[in-house]
Amino acid sequence: MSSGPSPCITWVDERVQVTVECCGVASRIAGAEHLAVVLPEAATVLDLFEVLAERSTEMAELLARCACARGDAIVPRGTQLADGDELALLPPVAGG
Amino acid sequence: MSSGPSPCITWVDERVQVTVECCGVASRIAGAEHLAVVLPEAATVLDLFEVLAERSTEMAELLARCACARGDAIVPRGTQLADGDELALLPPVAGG
Amino acid sequence: MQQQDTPRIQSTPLSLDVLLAHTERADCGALAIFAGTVRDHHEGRAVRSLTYSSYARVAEKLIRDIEAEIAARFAVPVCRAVHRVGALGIGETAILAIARGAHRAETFAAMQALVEAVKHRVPIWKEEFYADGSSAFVNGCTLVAAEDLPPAESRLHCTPTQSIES
Amino acid sequence: MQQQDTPRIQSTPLSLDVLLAHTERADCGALAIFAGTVRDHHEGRAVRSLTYSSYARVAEKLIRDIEAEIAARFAVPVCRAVHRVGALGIGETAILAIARGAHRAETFAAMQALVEAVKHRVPIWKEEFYADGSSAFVNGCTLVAAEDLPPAESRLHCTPTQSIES
Repeated sequence: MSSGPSPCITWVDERVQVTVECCGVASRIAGAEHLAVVLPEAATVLDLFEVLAERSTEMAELLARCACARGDAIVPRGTQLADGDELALLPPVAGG
Repeated sequence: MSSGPSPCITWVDERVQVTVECCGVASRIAGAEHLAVVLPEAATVLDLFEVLAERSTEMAELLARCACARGDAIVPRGTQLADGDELALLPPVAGG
Repeated sequence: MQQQDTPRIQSTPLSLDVLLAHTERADCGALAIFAGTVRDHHEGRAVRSLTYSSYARVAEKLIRDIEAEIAARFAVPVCRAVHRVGALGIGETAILAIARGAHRAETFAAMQALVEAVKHRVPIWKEEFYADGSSAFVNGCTLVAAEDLPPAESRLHCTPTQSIES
Repeated sequence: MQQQDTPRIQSTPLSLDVLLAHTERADCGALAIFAGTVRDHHEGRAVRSLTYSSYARVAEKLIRDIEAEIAARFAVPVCRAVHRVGALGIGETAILAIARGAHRAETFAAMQALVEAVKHRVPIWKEEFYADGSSAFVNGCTLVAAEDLPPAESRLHCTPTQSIES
Protein backbone atom coordinates (compact mmCIF):
# COMPACT_ATOMS: atom_id res chain seq x y z
CA MET A 1 0.00 0.00 0.00
CA SER A 2 1.30 3.46 -0.91
CA SER A 3 2.48 5.70 1.93
CA GLY A 4 1.69 9.11 0.45
CA PRO A 5 -0.33 10.98 -2.19
CA SER A 6 0.26 10.04 -5.83
CA PRO A 7 -1.74 10.44 -9.08
CA CYS A 8 -3.20 6.99 -8.35
CA ILE A 9 -4.68 7.91 -5.01
CA THR A 10 -7.89 9.80 -4.43
CA TRP A 11 -7.87 11.29 -0.97
CA VAL A 12 -11.20 11.62 0.76
CA ASP A 13 -10.80 12.61 4.37
CA GLU A 14 -12.65 9.66 5.92
CA ARG A 15 -12.14 6.20 7.40
CA VAL A 16 -12.37 3.27 4.94
CA GLN A 17 -9.32 2.68 2.74
CA VAL A 18 -9.52 0.13 -0.05
CA THR A 19 -7.26 -0.89 -2.92
CA VAL A 20 -8.68 -1.31 -6.40
CA GLU A 21 -7.02 -3.41 -9.11
CA CYS A 22 -8.01 -2.11 -12.55
CA CYS A 23 -8.34 -5.07 -14.94
CA GLY A 24 -8.24 -5.15 -18.72
CA VAL A 25 -9.17 -1.91 -20.40
CA ALA A 26 -9.89 -0.34 -17.00
CA SER A 27 -6.15 0.04 -16.34
CA ARG A 28 -5.78 2.01 -19.56
CA ILE A 29 -8.74 4.23 -18.88
CA ALA A 30 -7.82 4.74 -15.22
CA GLY A 31 -4.17 5.28 -16.15
CA ALA A 32 -3.07 2.89 -13.41
CA GLU A 33 -3.25 -0.79 -12.55
CA HIS A 34 -3.83 -0.18 -8.85
CA LEU A 35 -5.65 2.61 -7.05
CA ALA A 36 -5.92 3.26 -3.32
CA VAL A 37 -9.15 4.98 -2.36
CA VAL A 38 -10.28 6.32 1.03
CA LEU A 39 -14.05 6.47 1.50
CA PRO A 40 -16.48 7.56 4.22
CA GLU A 41 -17.39 4.96 6.83
CA ALA A 42 -20.15 2.59 5.64
CA ALA A 43 -19.34 3.36 2.01
CA THR A 44 -20.59 0.89 -0.59
CA VAL A 45 -19.30 -0.28 -3.97
CA LEU A 46 -21.61 2.30 -5.50
CA ASP A 47 -19.95 5.05 -3.47
CA LEU A 48 -16.56 3.84 -4.66
CA PHE A 49 -17.73 3.86 -8.28
CA GLU A 50 -19.02 7.41 -7.87
CA VAL A 51 -15.61 8.53 -6.67
CA LEU A 52 -13.84 6.70 -9.49
CA ALA A 53 -16.27 8.06 -12.09
CA GLU A 54 -14.94 11.55 -11.37
CA ARG A 55 -11.65 10.60 -13.01
CA SER A 56 -13.06 10.96 -16.56
CA THR A 57 -16.17 10.61 -18.68
CA GLU A 58 -14.65 7.49 -20.22
CA MET A 59 -14.14 6.02 -16.76
CA ALA A 60 -17.73 6.81 -15.80
CA GLU A 61 -19.01 5.08 -18.93
CA LEU A 62 -16.86 2.03 -18.31
CA LEU A 63 -17.89 1.79 -14.64
CA ALA A 64 -21.54 1.34 -15.67
CA ARG A 65 -20.50 -1.99 -17.19
CA CYS A 66 -17.87 -2.98 -14.61
CA ALA A 67 -18.39 -5.56 -11.90
CA CYS A 68 -16.60 -5.25 -8.59
CA ALA A 69 -14.75 -8.18 -7.05
CA ARG A 70 -13.78 -8.54 -3.42
CA GLY A 71 -11.47 -11.45 -2.68
CA ASP A 72 -12.59 -14.29 -4.95
CA ALA A 73 -16.21 -13.17 -5.40
CA ILE A 74 -18.13 -10.61 -7.43
CA VAL A 75 -20.14 -8.38 -5.10
CA PRO A 76 -23.22 -6.25 -5.83
CA ARG A 77 -23.18 -2.46 -5.90
CA GLY A 78 -24.89 -2.25 -2.53
CA THR A 79 -22.11 -4.13 -0.72
CA GLN A 80 -20.65 -2.20 2.20
CA LEU A 81 -16.88 -1.90 2.07
CA ALA A 82 -14.50 -2.55 4.95
CA ASP A 83 -11.15 -0.98 5.66
CA GLY A 84 -8.40 -2.89 3.86
CA ASP A 85 -10.67 -4.48 1.25
CA GLU A 86 -8.83 -5.65 -1.86
CA LEU A 87 -11.18 -4.91 -4.71
CA ALA A 88 -10.97 -5.29 -8.48
CA LEU A 89 -12.74 -3.52 -11.31
CA LEU A 90 -13.85 -6.13 -13.83
CA PRO A 91 -14.82 -4.66 -17.21
CA PRO A 92 -16.88 -6.69 -19.71
CA VAL A 93 -15.13 -10.00 -20.39
CA ALA A 94 -14.09 -11.68 -23.62
CA GLY A 95 -12.43 -15.00 -22.93
CA GLY A 96 -11.71 -17.76 -25.42
CA MET B 1 -12.33 -67.65 -55.95
CA SER B 2 -13.00 -71.23 -54.95
CA SER B 3 -12.63 -73.93 -57.62
CA GLY B 4 -15.26 -76.38 -56.45
CA PRO B 5 -18.29 -76.86 -54.21
CA SER B 6 -17.86 -76.13 -50.51
CA PRO B 7 -20.23 -75.30 -47.63
CA CYS B 8 -19.66 -71.66 -48.53
CA ILE B 9 -20.89 -71.92 -52.08
CA THR B 10 -24.48 -72.03 -53.24
CA TRP B 11 -24.71 -73.53 -56.71
CA VAL B 12 -27.52 -72.35 -58.97
CA ASP B 13 -27.14 -73.64 -62.49
CA GLU B 14 -27.06 -70.27 -64.29
CA ARG B 15 -24.75 -67.59 -65.62
CA VAL B 16 -23.92 -64.77 -63.21
CA GLN B 17 -21.38 -65.60 -60.53
CA VAL B 18 -20.77 -63.09 -57.74
CA THR B 19 -18.81 -63.14 -54.51
CA VAL B 20 -20.38 -61.92 -51.30
CA GLU B 21 -18.40 -60.74 -48.30
CA CYS B 22 -20.41 -61.23 -45.11
CA CYS B 23 -19.67 -58.36 -42.72
CA GLY B 24 -20.15 -58.15 -38.97
CA VAL B 25 -22.79 -60.47 -37.58
CA ALA B 26 -23.62 -61.67 -41.11
CA SER B 27 -20.48 -63.83 -41.15
CA ARG B 28 -21.62 -65.58 -37.97
CA ILE B 29 -25.15 -66.13 -39.21
CA ALA B 30 -24.00 -67.19 -42.69
CA GLY B 31 -21.29 -69.38 -41.19
CA ALA B 32 -18.72 -67.94 -43.60
CA GLU B 33 -16.96 -64.68 -44.34
CA HIS B 34 -17.14 -65.12 -48.11
CA LEU B 35 -19.76 -66.77 -50.29
CA ALA B 36 -19.71 -67.39 -54.02
CA VAL B 37 -23.16 -67.40 -55.56
CA VAL B 38 -24.24 -68.19 -59.13
CA LEU B 39 -27.46 -66.53 -60.21
CA PRO B 40 -29.65 -66.44 -63.35
CA GLU B 41 -28.74 -63.88 -65.97
CA ALA B 42 -30.19 -60.42 -65.20
CA ALA B 43 -30.47 -61.32 -61.52
CA THR B 44 -30.75 -58.41 -59.08
CA VAL B 45 -29.63 -57.85 -55.50
CA LEU B 46 -33.12 -58.90 -54.47
CA ASP B 47 -32.68 -62.23 -56.29
CA LEU B 48 -29.36 -62.72 -54.50
CA PHE B 49 -30.98 -62.00 -51.15
CA GLU B 50 -33.75 -64.52 -51.86
CA VAL B 51 -31.14 -67.21 -52.52
CA LEU B 52 -29.19 -66.30 -49.39
CA ALA B 53 -32.38 -66.19 -47.28
CA GLU B 54 -32.80 -69.91 -47.88
CA ARG B 55 -29.77 -70.59 -45.70
CA SER B 56 -31.73 -70.04 -42.45
CA THR B 57 -34.60 -68.12 -40.87
CA GLU B 58 -32.03 -66.05 -38.97
CA MET B 59 -30.31 -65.19 -42.25
CA ALA B 60 -33.63 -64.21 -43.84
CA GLU B 61 -34.41 -61.91 -40.91
CA LEU B 62 -30.97 -60.31 -41.04
CA LEU B 63 -31.14 -59.79 -44.81
CA ALA B 64 -34.24 -57.60 -44.41
CA ARG B 65 -31.99 -55.11 -42.59
CA CYS B 66 -28.83 -55.62 -44.68
CA ALA B 67 -27.60 -53.24 -47.34
CA CYS B 68 -25.66 -54.54 -50.32
CA ALA B 69 -22.41 -52.94 -51.43
CA ARG B 70 -20.80 -53.28 -54.83
CA GLY B 71 -17.30 -51.88 -55.07
CA ASP B 72 -17.26 -48.73 -52.92
CA ALA B 73 -21.00 -47.96 -53.13
CA ILE B 74 -24.23 -49.17 -51.54
CA VAL B 75 -26.63 -50.28 -54.25
CA PRO B 76 -30.45 -50.63 -54.11
CA ARG B 77 -32.25 -53.98 -54.16
CA GLY B 78 -33.27 -53.49 -57.78
CA THR B 79 -29.68 -53.27 -59.05
CA GLN B 80 -28.88 -55.82 -61.73
CA LEU B 81 -25.79 -57.88 -61.01
CA ALA B 82 -22.96 -58.63 -63.42
CA ASP B 83 -20.71 -61.65 -63.60
CA GLY B 84 -17.73 -61.20 -61.31
CA ASP B 85 -19.35 -58.58 -59.07
CA GLU B 86 -17.71 -58.28 -55.67
CA LEU B 87 -20.54 -57.66 -53.26
CA ALA B 88 -20.79 -57.22 -49.51
CA LEU B 89 -23.62 -57.78 -47.07
CA LEU B 90 -23.73 -54.83 -44.67
CA PRO B 91 -25.81 -55.49 -41.54
CA PRO B 92 -27.02 -52.62 -39.34
CA VAL B 93 -24.03 -50.53 -38.27
CA ALA B 94 -22.84 -49.41 -34.87
CA GLY B 95 -19.70 -47.34 -35.16
CA GLY B 96 -18.17 -45.14 -32.52
CA MET C 1 0.02 -26.42 -43.63
CA GLN C 2 -1.91 -28.37 -46.24
CA GLN C 3 -4.51 -30.88 -45.10
CA GLN C 4 -3.22 -34.40 -45.61
CA ASP C 5 -5.40 -37.18 -46.91
CA THR C 6 -4.91 -40.12 -44.59
CA PRO C 7 -6.94 -43.31 -44.08
CA ARG C 8 -10.26 -42.90 -42.29
CA ILE C 9 -10.29 -46.52 -41.15
CA GLN C 10 -7.25 -47.49 -39.15
CA SER C 11 -6.18 -50.68 -37.35
CA THR C 12 -3.49 -48.92 -35.27
CA PRO C 13 -4.23 -46.66 -32.27
CA LEU C 14 -5.74 -43.31 -33.21
CA SER C 15 -3.61 -40.27 -32.47
CA LEU C 16 -5.31 -36.97 -31.81
CA ASP C 17 -1.96 -35.19 -32.15
CA VAL C 18 -1.47 -36.58 -35.64
CA LEU C 19 -5.01 -35.69 -36.64
CA LEU C 20 -4.55 -32.15 -35.36
CA ALA C 21 -1.20 -31.76 -37.11
CA HIS C 22 -2.70 -32.93 -40.40
CA THR C 23 -5.50 -30.38 -40.28
CA GLU C 24 -3.89 -27.17 -38.99
CA ARG C 25 -5.40 -23.89 -40.18
CA ALA C 26 -4.41 -20.36 -39.19
CA ASP C 27 -7.82 -19.00 -40.22
CA CYS C 28 -9.78 -21.22 -37.81
CA GLY C 29 -10.33 -19.92 -34.29
CA ALA C 30 -12.43 -22.87 -33.17
CA LEU C 31 -11.60 -26.53 -32.93
CA ALA C 32 -14.13 -29.08 -31.74
CA ILE C 33 -13.16 -32.67 -31.11
CA PHE C 34 -15.05 -35.80 -30.21
CA ALA C 35 -13.42 -38.99 -29.03
CA GLY C 36 -15.45 -42.11 -28.49
CA THR C 37 -13.66 -44.45 -26.12
CA VAL C 38 -14.39 -48.00 -25.03
CA ARG C 39 -16.52 -48.01 -21.88
CA ASP C 40 -16.25 -50.66 -19.21
CA HIS C 41 -20.01 -51.22 -19.25
CA HIS C 42 -22.92 -51.36 -21.71
CA GLU C 43 -26.56 -51.87 -20.87
CA GLY C 44 -25.58 -52.89 -17.37
CA ARG C 45 -23.10 -55.57 -18.47
CA ALA C 46 -19.38 -55.41 -17.69
CA VAL C 47 -17.42 -55.05 -20.94
CA ARG C 48 -13.86 -56.41 -21.17
CA SER C 49 -13.02 -55.42 -24.75
CA LEU C 50 -14.51 -54.63 -28.15
CA THR C 51 -13.75 -55.61 -31.69
CA TYR C 52 -14.65 -53.21 -34.46
CA SER C 53 -14.74 -54.27 -38.08
CA SER C 54 -15.60 -52.33 -41.20
CA TYR C 55 -16.18 -52.76 -44.88
CA ALA C 56 -13.32 -50.45 -45.71
CA ARG C 57 -13.99 -49.93 -49.43
CA VAL C 58 -17.34 -48.33 -48.67
CA ALA C 59 -16.36 -46.86 -45.31
CA GLU C 60 -13.34 -44.94 -46.63
CA LYS C 61 -15.42 -43.37 -49.40
CA LEU C 62 -18.49 -42.70 -47.25
CA ILE C 63 -16.55 -40.97 -44.48
CA ARG C 64 -14.93 -38.67 -47.06
CA ASP C 65 -18.33 -37.99 -48.64
CA ILE C 66 -19.82 -37.22 -45.21
CA GLU C 67 -16.92 -34.89 -44.33
CA ALA C 68 -17.37 -32.94 -47.55
CA GLU C 69 -21.16 -32.78 -47.14
CA ILE C 70 -20.91 -31.48 -43.57
CA ALA C 71 -18.08 -29.04 -44.30
CA ALA C 72 -20.28 -27.52 -47.02
CA ARG C 73 -23.48 -27.54 -44.95
CA PHE C 74 -21.91 -25.77 -41.95
CA ALA C 75 -19.34 -23.73 -43.90
CA VAL C 76 -16.37 -25.01 -41.90
CA PRO C 77 -13.04 -25.55 -43.65
CA VAL C 78 -12.12 -28.79 -41.86
CA CYS C 79 -14.19 -31.87 -41.03
CA ARG C 80 -12.32 -35.08 -40.41
CA ALA C 81 -13.24 -38.42 -38.87
CA VAL C 82 -11.19 -41.54 -38.35
CA HIS C 83 -12.38 -44.86 -36.95
CA ARG C 84 -10.34 -47.62 -35.40
CA VAL C 85 -10.87 -51.29 -36.28
CA GLY C 86 -9.63 -54.45 -34.58
CA ALA C 87 -9.53 -55.40 -30.91
CA LEU C 88 -9.73 -52.49 -28.47
CA GLY C 89 -9.32 -52.49 -24.69
CA ILE C 90 -11.18 -50.33 -22.17
CA GLY C 91 -10.30 -46.66 -22.56
CA GLU C 92 -8.97 -47.00 -26.10
CA THR C 93 -10.28 -44.57 -28.67
CA ALA C 94 -12.66 -46.02 -31.26
CA ILE C 95 -13.47 -42.81 -33.15
CA LEU C 96 -12.03 -39.33 -33.45
CA ALA C 97 -13.94 -36.57 -35.16
CA ILE C 98 -12.81 -32.99 -35.51
CA ALA C 99 -14.09 -29.80 -37.05
CA ARG C 100 -12.23 -26.53 -37.45
CA GLY C 101 -14.07 -23.32 -38.21
CA ALA C 102 -13.77 -19.59 -37.83
CA HIS C 103 -16.25 -19.53 -34.94
CA ARG C 104 -17.46 -21.98 -32.37
CA ALA C 105 -21.20 -22.27 -33.11
CA GLU C 106 -20.86 -23.78 -36.59
CA THR C 107 -17.79 -25.73 -35.50
CA PHE C 108 -19.69 -27.47 -32.66
CA ALA C 109 -22.61 -28.18 -34.99
CA ALA C 110 -20.39 -29.61 -37.72
CA MET C 111 -18.49 -31.84 -35.29
CA GLN C 112 -21.71 -33.24 -33.84
CA ALA C 113 -23.26 -33.84 -37.25
CA LEU C 114 -20.07 -35.57 -38.35
CA VAL C 115 -20.11 -37.96 -35.37
CA GLU C 116 -23.80 -38.78 -35.87
CA ALA C 117 -23.32 -39.42 -39.58
CA VAL C 118 -20.28 -41.65 -39.12
CA LYS C 119 -22.08 -43.65 -36.44
CA HIS C 120 -25.28 -44.06 -38.46
CA ARG C 121 -24.21 -44.23 -42.09
CA VAL C 122 -20.80 -45.92 -42.29
CA PRO C 123 -20.35 -49.72 -42.44
CA ILE C 124 -18.63 -50.31 -39.11
CA TRP C 125 -19.64 -52.99 -36.62
CA LYS C 126 -18.98 -53.48 -32.96
CA GLU C 127 -18.73 -56.79 -31.14
CA GLU C 128 -18.65 -56.53 -27.37
CA PHE C 129 -16.89 -59.07 -25.18
CA TYR C 130 -18.35 -59.35 -21.69
CA ALA C 131 -16.87 -60.26 -18.33
CA ASP C 132 -18.88 -63.53 -18.34
CA GLY C 133 -17.07 -64.72 -21.49
CA SER C 134 -19.94 -64.13 -23.91
CA SER C 135 -19.97 -61.65 -26.77
CA ALA C 136 -22.53 -59.87 -28.94
CA PHE C 137 -22.69 -57.66 -31.97
CA VAL C 138 -24.31 -54.38 -31.05
CA ASN C 139 -27.29 -53.84 -33.28
CA GLY C 140 -27.54 -50.41 -34.80
CA CYS C 141 -28.77 -48.54 -37.86
CA THR C 142 -29.68 -50.19 -41.10
CA LEU C 143 -27.93 -48.93 -44.23
CA VAL C 144 -30.77 -50.20 -46.42
CA ALA C 145 -31.83 -47.47 -48.86
CA ALA C 146 -35.11 -45.80 -47.89
CA GLU C 147 -36.79 -47.11 -51.05
CA ASP C 148 -35.98 -50.68 -50.03
CA LEU C 149 -37.20 -50.49 -46.44
CA PRO C 150 -40.63 -51.73 -45.30
CA PRO C 151 -42.99 -48.73 -44.81
CA ALA C 152 -42.86 -48.93 -41.00
CA GLU C 153 -39.08 -48.61 -40.82
CA SER C 154 -36.76 -45.79 -41.66
CA ARG C 155 -33.01 -45.21 -41.75
CA LEU C 156 -33.27 -43.31 -38.49
CA HIS C 157 -34.94 -46.23 -36.79
CA CYS C 158 -31.82 -47.36 -34.97
CA THR C 159 -31.94 -49.79 -32.10
CA PRO C 160 -28.55 -49.43 -30.48
CA THR C 161 -29.83 -50.97 -27.27
CA GLN C 162 -30.56 -54.31 -28.90
CA SER C 163 -27.88 -56.95 -29.26
CA ILE C 164 -27.69 -60.02 -31.43
CA GLU C 165 -26.06 -62.66 -29.30
CA SER C 166 -23.64 -64.77 -31.26
CA MET D 1 -6.90 -42.40 -12.38
CA GLN D 2 -8.08 -39.72 -10.00
CA GLN D 3 -8.94 -36.29 -11.38
CA GLN D 4 -6.21 -33.83 -10.52
CA ASP D 5 -6.96 -30.32 -9.47
CA THR D 6 -4.73 -28.06 -11.54
CA PRO D 7 -4.85 -24.30 -12.22
CA ARG D 8 -7.61 -23.14 -14.54
CA ILE D 9 -5.71 -20.00 -15.50
CA GLN D 10 -2.29 -20.70 -16.93
CA SER D 11 0.46 -18.50 -18.37
CA THR D 12 2.27 -21.39 -20.07
CA PRO D 13 1.06 -23.13 -23.25
CA LEU D 14 -2.02 -25.32 -22.74
CA SER D 15 -1.52 -29.03 -23.26
CA LEU D 16 -4.47 -31.12 -24.33
CA ASP D 17 -2.50 -34.28 -23.53
CA VAL D 18 -1.97 -33.15 -19.95
CA LEU D 19 -5.62 -32.19 -19.57
CA LEU D 20 -6.71 -35.57 -20.91
CA ALA D 21 -4.30 -37.45 -18.65
CA HIS D 22 -5.58 -35.57 -15.60
CA THR D 23 -9.20 -36.45 -16.29
CA GLU D 24 -9.16 -40.09 -17.43
CA ARG D 25 -12.24 -42.17 -16.64
CA ALA D 26 -12.90 -45.78 -17.62
CA ASP D 27 -16.67 -45.28 -17.23
CA CYS D 28 -16.89 -42.49 -19.83
CA GLY D 29 -17.41 -43.52 -23.44
CA ALA D 30 -17.60 -39.98 -24.77
CA LEU D 31 -15.09 -37.18 -24.71
CA ALA D 32 -15.85 -33.78 -26.20
CA ILE D 33 -13.17 -31.13 -26.50
CA PHE D 34 -13.14 -27.51 -27.57
CA ALA D 35 -10.01 -25.57 -28.31
CA GLY D 36 -10.17 -21.86 -29.04
CA THR D 37 -7.11 -20.78 -30.97
CA VAL D 38 -5.86 -17.36 -31.99
CA ARG D 39 -7.17 -16.47 -35.45
CA ASP D 40 -5.21 -14.38 -37.93
CA HIS D 41 -8.19 -12.08 -38.46
CA HIS D 42 -11.02 -10.47 -36.52
CA GLU D 43 -13.78 -8.31 -37.91
CA GLY D 44 -11.87 -8.01 -41.15
CA ARG D 45 -8.63 -6.82 -39.54
CA ALA D 46 -5.37 -8.77 -39.71
CA VAL D 47 -4.40 -9.90 -36.20
CA ARG D 48 -0.72 -10.42 -35.33
CA SER D 49 -1.08 -11.54 -31.71
CA LEU D 50 -3.28 -11.38 -28.62
CA THR D 51 -2.74 -10.74 -24.98
CA TYR D 52 -5.13 -12.31 -22.49
CA SER D 53 -5.30 -11.20 -18.90
CA SER D 54 -7.49 -12.36 -16.05
CA TYR D 55 -8.39 -11.56 -12.49
CA ALA D 56 -7.18 -14.92 -11.31
CA ARG D 57 -8.62 -14.91 -7.78
CA VAL D 58 -12.14 -14.73 -9.15
CA ALA D 59 -11.46 -16.63 -12.38
CA GLU D 60 -10.00 -19.70 -10.68
CA LYS D 61 -12.99 -19.97 -8.36
CA LEU D 62 -15.61 -19.16 -11.01
CA ILE D 63 -14.31 -21.71 -13.51
CA ARG D 64 -14.46 -24.41 -10.81
CA ASP D 65 -17.98 -23.30 -9.85
CA ILE D 66 -19.06 -23.39 -13.50
CA GLU D 67 -17.54 -26.84 -14.01
CA ALA D 68 -19.41 -28.22 -10.99
CA GLU D 69 -22.66 -26.54 -12.02
CA ILE D 70 -22.50 -27.94 -15.56
CA ALA D 71 -21.35 -31.41 -14.48
CA ALA D 72 -24.43 -31.56 -12.23
CA ARG D 73 -26.84 -30.08 -14.79
CA PHE D 74 -25.83 -32.51 -17.57
CA ALA D 75 -24.92 -35.46 -15.32
CA VAL D 76 -21.43 -35.84 -16.74
CA PRO D 77 -18.58 -36.90 -14.43
CA VAL D 78 -15.94 -34.59 -15.92
CA CYS D 79 -16.09 -30.94 -16.93
CA ARG D 80 -12.84 -29.05 -17.09
CA ALA D 81 -11.76 -25.75 -18.62
CA VAL D 82 -8.42 -24.03 -18.65
CA HIS D 83 -7.61 -20.60 -20.06
CA ARG D 84 -4.26 -19.23 -21.13
CA VAL D 85 -3.10 -15.74 -20.17
CA GLY D 86 -0.23 -13.65 -21.50
CA ALA D 87 0.92 -13.00 -25.06
CA LEU D 88 -0.26 -15.55 -27.64
CA GLY D 89 0.72 -15.89 -31.29
CA ILE D 90 -1.51 -17.00 -34.17
CA GLY D 91 -2.57 -20.61 -33.82
CA GLU D 92 -1.83 -20.81 -30.10
CA THR D 93 -4.57 -22.21 -27.89
CA ALA D 94 -6.35 -19.69 -25.66
CA ILE D 95 -8.90 -22.02 -24.10
CA LEU D 96 -9.38 -25.75 -23.71
CA ALA D 97 -12.64 -27.18 -22.48
CA ILE D 98 -13.45 -30.84 -22.09
CA ALA D 99 -16.34 -32.94 -20.93
CA ARG D 100 -16.39 -36.69 -20.37
CA GLY D 101 -19.63 -38.58 -20.06
CA ALA D 102 -21.11 -42.00 -20.55
CA HIS D 103 -22.80 -40.99 -23.80
CA ARG D 104 -22.24 -38.36 -26.42
CA ALA D 105 -25.43 -36.28 -26.30
CA GLU D 106 -25.00 -34.97 -22.76
CA THR D 107 -21.24 -34.78 -23.24
CA PHE D 108 -21.56 -32.48 -26.27
CA ALA D 109 -24.12 -30.35 -24.44
CA ALA D 110 -21.96 -30.05 -21.33
CA MET D 111 -18.85 -29.12 -23.30
CA GLN D 112 -20.71 -26.40 -25.20
CA ALA D 113 -22.33 -24.99 -22.07
CA LEU D 114 -18.92 -24.96 -20.39
CA VAL D 115 -17.32 -22.97 -23.21
CA GLU D 116 -20.18 -20.47 -23.29
CA ALA D 117 -20.08 -19.99 -19.54
CA VAL D 118 -16.31 -19.53 -19.37
CA LYS D 119 -16.44 -17.01 -22.22
CA HIS D 120 -19.34 -15.03 -20.74
CA ARG D 121 -18.94 -15.25 -16.98
CA VAL D 122 -15.24 -15.41 -16.14
CA PRO D 123 -13.05 -12.31 -15.72
CA ILE D 124 -10.74 -12.74 -18.71
CA TRP D 125 -9.90 -9.99 -21.19
CA LYS D 126 -8.49 -10.03 -24.66
CA GLU D 127 -6.37 -7.33 -26.26
CA GLU D 128 -5.82 -7.76 -29.97
CA PHE D 129 -2.70 -6.46 -31.74
CA TYR D 130 -3.25 -5.66 -35.40
CA ALA D 131 -1.00 -5.71 -38.43
CA ASP D 132 -1.16 -1.89 -38.60
CA GLY D 133 0.45 -1.60 -35.15
CA SER D 134 -2.69 -0.63 -33.27
CA SER D 135 -4.38 -2.64 -30.55
CA ALA D 136 -7.80 -2.90 -28.92
CA PHE D 137 -9.50 -4.62 -26.03
CA VAL D 138 -12.32 -6.76 -27.37
CA ASN D 139 -15.53 -5.72 -25.69
CA GLY D 140 -17.64 -8.53 -24.38
CA CYS D 141 -20.10 -9.46 -21.65
CA THR D 142 -20.64 -7.46 -18.54
CA LEU D 143 -20.26 -9.28 -15.23
CA VAL D 144 -22.45 -6.75 -13.47
CA ALA D 145 -25.08 -8.53 -11.38
CA ALA D 146 -28.56 -8.44 -12.95
CA GLU D 147 -29.91 -6.38 -10.05
CA ASP D 148 -27.32 -3.67 -10.72
CA LEU D 149 -27.86 -3.36 -14.47
CA PRO D 150 -30.04 -0.65 -16.04
CA PRO D 151 -33.43 -2.13 -17.06
CA ALA D 152 -32.61 -2.14 -20.80
CA GLU D 153 -29.50 -4.28 -20.39
CA SER D 154 -29.00 -7.85 -19.32
CA ARG D 155 -26.06 -10.13 -18.63
CA LEU D 156 -26.65 -11.80 -21.98
CA HIS D 157 -26.38 -8.51 -23.82
CA CYS D 158 -22.86 -9.11 -25.05
CA THR D 159 -21.30 -7.05 -27.81
CA PRO D 160 -18.30 -9.12 -28.89
CA THR D 161 -18.11 -7.25 -32.20
CA GLN D 162 -17.40 -3.92 -30.56
CA SER D 163 -13.88 -2.87 -29.64
CA ILE D 164 -12.64 -0.20 -27.32
CA GLU D 165 -9.62 1.28 -29.04
CA SER D 166 -6.85 2.06 -26.61
